[in-house]
Amino acid sequence: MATAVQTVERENYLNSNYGIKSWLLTTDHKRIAVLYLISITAMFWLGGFFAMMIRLELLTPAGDLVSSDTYNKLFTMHGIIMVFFFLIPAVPAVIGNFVVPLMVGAKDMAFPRVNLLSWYLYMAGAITALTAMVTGGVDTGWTFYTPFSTTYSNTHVIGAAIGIFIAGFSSILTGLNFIVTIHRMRAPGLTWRRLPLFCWSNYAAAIIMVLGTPVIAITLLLVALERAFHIGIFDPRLGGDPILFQHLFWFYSHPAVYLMILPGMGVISEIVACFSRKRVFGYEFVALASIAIAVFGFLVWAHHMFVAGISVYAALVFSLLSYLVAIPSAVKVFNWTATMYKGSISYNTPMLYAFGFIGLFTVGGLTGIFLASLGIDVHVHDTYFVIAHFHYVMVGGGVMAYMAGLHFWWPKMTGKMYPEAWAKLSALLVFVGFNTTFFPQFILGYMGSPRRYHAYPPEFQVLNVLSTAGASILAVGYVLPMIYFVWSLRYGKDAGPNPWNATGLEWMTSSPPPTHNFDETPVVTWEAYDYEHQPQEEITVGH
Amino acid sequence: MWKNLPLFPERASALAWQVDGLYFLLIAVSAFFTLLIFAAIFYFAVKYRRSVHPHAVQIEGSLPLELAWTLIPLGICMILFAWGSLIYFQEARPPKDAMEVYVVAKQWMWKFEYEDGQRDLNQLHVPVGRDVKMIMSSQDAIHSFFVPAFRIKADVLPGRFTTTWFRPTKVGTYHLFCSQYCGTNHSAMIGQVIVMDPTDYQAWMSGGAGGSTGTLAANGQQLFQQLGCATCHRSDTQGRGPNLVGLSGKPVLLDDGRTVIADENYIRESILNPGAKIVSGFKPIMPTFQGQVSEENLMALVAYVKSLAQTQPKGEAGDGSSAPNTSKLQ
Amino acid sequence: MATSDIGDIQVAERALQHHFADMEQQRDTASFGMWMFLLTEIMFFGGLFCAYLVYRASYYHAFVEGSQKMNITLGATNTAVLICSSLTMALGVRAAQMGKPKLMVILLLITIVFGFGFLGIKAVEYHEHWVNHEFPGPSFHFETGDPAHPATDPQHTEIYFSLYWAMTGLHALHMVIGIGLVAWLVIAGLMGAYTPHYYNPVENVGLYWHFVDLVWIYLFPMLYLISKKHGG
Amino acid sequence: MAEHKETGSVGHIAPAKLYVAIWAILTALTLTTVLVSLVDIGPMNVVVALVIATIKGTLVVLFFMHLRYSPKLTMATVVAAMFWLFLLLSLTMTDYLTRAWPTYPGH
Repeated sequence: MATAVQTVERENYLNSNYGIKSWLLTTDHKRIAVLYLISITAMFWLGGFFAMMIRLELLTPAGDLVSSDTYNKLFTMHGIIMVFFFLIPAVPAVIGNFVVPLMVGAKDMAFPRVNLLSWYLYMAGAITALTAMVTGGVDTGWTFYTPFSTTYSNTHVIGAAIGIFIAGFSSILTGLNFIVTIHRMRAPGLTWRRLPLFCWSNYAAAIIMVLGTPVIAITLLLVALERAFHIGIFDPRLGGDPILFQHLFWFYSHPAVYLMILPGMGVISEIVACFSRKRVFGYEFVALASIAIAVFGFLVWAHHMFVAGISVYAALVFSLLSYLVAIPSAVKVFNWTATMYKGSISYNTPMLYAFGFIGLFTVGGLTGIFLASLGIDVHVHDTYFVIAHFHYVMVGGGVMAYMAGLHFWWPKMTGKMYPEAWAKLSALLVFVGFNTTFFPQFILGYMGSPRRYHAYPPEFQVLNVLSTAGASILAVGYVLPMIYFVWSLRYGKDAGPNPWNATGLEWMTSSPPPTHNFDETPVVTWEAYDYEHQPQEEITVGH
Repeated sequence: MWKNLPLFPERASALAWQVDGLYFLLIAVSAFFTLLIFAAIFYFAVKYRRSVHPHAVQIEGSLPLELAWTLIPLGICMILFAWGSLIYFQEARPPKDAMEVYVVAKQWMWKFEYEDGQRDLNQLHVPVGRDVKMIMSSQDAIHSFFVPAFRIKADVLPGRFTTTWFRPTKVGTYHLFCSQYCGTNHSAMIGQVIVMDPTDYQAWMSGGAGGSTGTLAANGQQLFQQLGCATCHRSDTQGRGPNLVGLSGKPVLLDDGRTVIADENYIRESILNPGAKIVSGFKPIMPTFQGQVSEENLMALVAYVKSLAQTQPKGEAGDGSSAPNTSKLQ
Repeated sequence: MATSDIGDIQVAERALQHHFADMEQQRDTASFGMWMFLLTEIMFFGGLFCAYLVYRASYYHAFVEGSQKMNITLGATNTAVLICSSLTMALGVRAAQMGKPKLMVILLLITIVFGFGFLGIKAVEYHEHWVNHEFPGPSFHFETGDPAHPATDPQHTEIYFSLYWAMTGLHALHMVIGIGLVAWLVIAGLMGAYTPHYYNPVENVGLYWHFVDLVWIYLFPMLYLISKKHGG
Repeated sequence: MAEHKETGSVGHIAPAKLYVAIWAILTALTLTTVLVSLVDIGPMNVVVALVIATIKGTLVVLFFMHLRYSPKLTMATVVAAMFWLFLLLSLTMTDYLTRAWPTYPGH
């Protein structure tokens, strides 16, 4: 299948139409994915810049690089941008948007105009939040805890809250579109049991988007109202309960971390199968584990509040439920590993990222068990232990998977191959840099170094220096792909429709795909990951 | 090098070893599974690399395996849950006879008030080996009382009391951090916990740094008179308000049929917001003291009402001056 | 499909978007999408319901006293108005299904009138509360109006009013949006956009309208009918 | 495409009489709930009010919103909404309702 190198440029979604208007008014899911790719990348660099500033400040124990107010704004903006404007939309809105309709054999998402509206809402939210940041910043932390955010902060909390509120609707509409698309737009013969796992995991993530996001939207709206009019819903001076805010906030924001990781898990399932030339081990269990994570994810939120003053009995219930959500994640990791057993494994860049993902996610997941444990959580809550755990899952997991997916589908999106050697180097740098940055933070956290500290006692310095050193390696690891991806657009080799010799409907159309995806609607008669019947061919490009 | 790179905070409380014990177990479990996964990936990736293993063997899955790696982790998790919860229960239940310290957190400092009227700023002095219960409240944003060497942490909330406790086991000076982000100088909201020999502690206590004007409960009693509380809350059954003697820690029947325990938070709420929970048989006539008593005065009042519990009718005279004479109430 | 004139089918074909196989798929998809959207709306109001439940459980007296300031007559009238509007909306959708565009337009116009009626009555209530300082914020002031029973817990009654304004305000905002959507249907209906083969927008706006009615069905007892007994 | 069979009846046309009957029931129930609220029957006031509201809501959803004639998927959506709302409310209340439960002092 990967043989025909096209000599005449075929009409595809990129060259079918030109001009800025053809992009800004497009309803083609592939073009919208590209719009998201550009805007999300910009947000990633901005959030990354704030992260570097934070790490530089923490080189020395004294707060000498920036003032404490600036530092507080830096970590707040890093959090808001990375969580709400990068991690949540990254895999679903870029890769999912591009690939899911192709995977289910549809011509487009169920609601193409709603899809475009999602992007505009995302941009409107981002611009609102950025305006708040540029005109003075926000210093509440991305968690907006009341009553600090409603009463004591003197910064642009309302602007940031409204920005997230708007972006929330982008997320809601994206999730809605995924659910309806996967239910209603599947090609004939593509039953649920034949559905690629990436679709399953996006479906699970969409459940969280649809059911969780409205709650944080109304919560942040209440924060904005409380701040503007002092209506007293969360302010204890007016009789309100600040813990209610935390309940409502984490009702969304805990499932949201599953929303960030689930689509990434789907990416890993695709890649592990493809580069092991095997059907995913225990397909049904991996698929159902996605749904289980999405559902159980809603039952555990108060483990963020064990020391917040909730009742002892509620803490017990939430601790127990928190352990349960670890199980489906473990099931996934074991199944990916088992998929490699007796496979035929090649070390292409996406697979290297997938190795990294499985390893780092394992560490991230297991340290989550520490935090679910009431006895340990009391000590490490709000310390660098939590920071390290969170970044292991979100950066070691989520961003690794995003990079893996980008490398895997880049040939499909652009029709071009990137330089494999550079890509492997960057994967290695990311892995090494990431561990050097965040592993020391586990130790820091257990030693008791609290998070969100602008200055810290000198005994924590060695580990902080190590962490900052790692962050600079990590930064190089992220800059490289940016360069060679752009380079590949012009100088990359043609990819052909199926450079990895992978299964899945998206590889059966040309690269880049035509605007209508498929010349005729495919009829599916085979199982997902049918590598047994896929012609065994050497991978012809990308060495 | 290692001197600058410690891996654990000091263990200076009775609880520290328990938390560390569970921590070690968790590390062992995590290390086992991490190594298992890493080793398996590495082994498969090398053994089944395409150049030596060009044809994959298709394996669909295995129900016994799926069950095994669902149920075994689940079992381990339940053990960890039980152990972690046992530790948490100890953390959540302060011993009855603990010495009490009242804490007011505000941006960005810690104020401590001891039972016998001493006051401290950002430094908490405690005797080694004694149970200490912290009764904490915030004047502004949420703060968090975190002593890594004791392995304890509890958020300090505005508008209500939260509590935590510890028993220091080692003389020394330890970090006290605010671990809940609270604004500009959050990272400067660091104090010290100074654990002293009991004799040193006595000396420090009687050395009487400024501000000691009688015990906390006695101050509270004074306020109780000044604010006119005593006119209604009499120690007989004739008062327009409930009799407070022996109240603290006991269940109270409310007019809507519910029963609440008269803990610090209940007493606090009844002062600031008397209409919220009305004792059965009384009328909602008490005015609110919201905005009229400072956080410190509130704590003195609470300490006083709590001290009334120790003077049961049979006259178990408490410890000297802190035991109020109930006849004064009339 | 029933027999219809050629024109209807042409309208329907123009309305078929390129990525759907047929009208049936398009209609099912649109309807499912609307239900999913309503699901998100339920969770959106859900955050407020949660706050209501927590504070009502904690500050029952305060909520009782607040609810006694509600004008039950106006509230009940408004409930009836909304139920009537739901009836005309349902009949309007039915008219669209049966291919009676004129009847549909008339019924939708009546729905709009009911919608404005609801907002008008709500405005009267809002005005009453505003004049009585029953609006949360610095100027909030609460008296039971009965010297024998002074307000026991005015601070938490303010929370009751915060939730009252937030919930009914958000509901009223949904009503305004709903009226706008129905007006859009009326215009499109006059231009002959809908036929028995293509009436997705009518159906979906109908769902939205009934949903807004549904929210009020719960808001009415929660805010107006807590207890008539003084002090609980 | 994949699930067309079950969705054939979205376009069901209900008789106008049914709608009017539902309207009459809803109006009657509104009147009932107001009248009941004027009588003090203790904690049952809340129960009655919520039961009536739920009956009214169910009627609206089943008939005005055509849920009765809708595919299973739509019903699943409604059930999911109810279930998640229940999760939000009940798990939050596990905290608030047990706050007052005593934690007896140790030792």
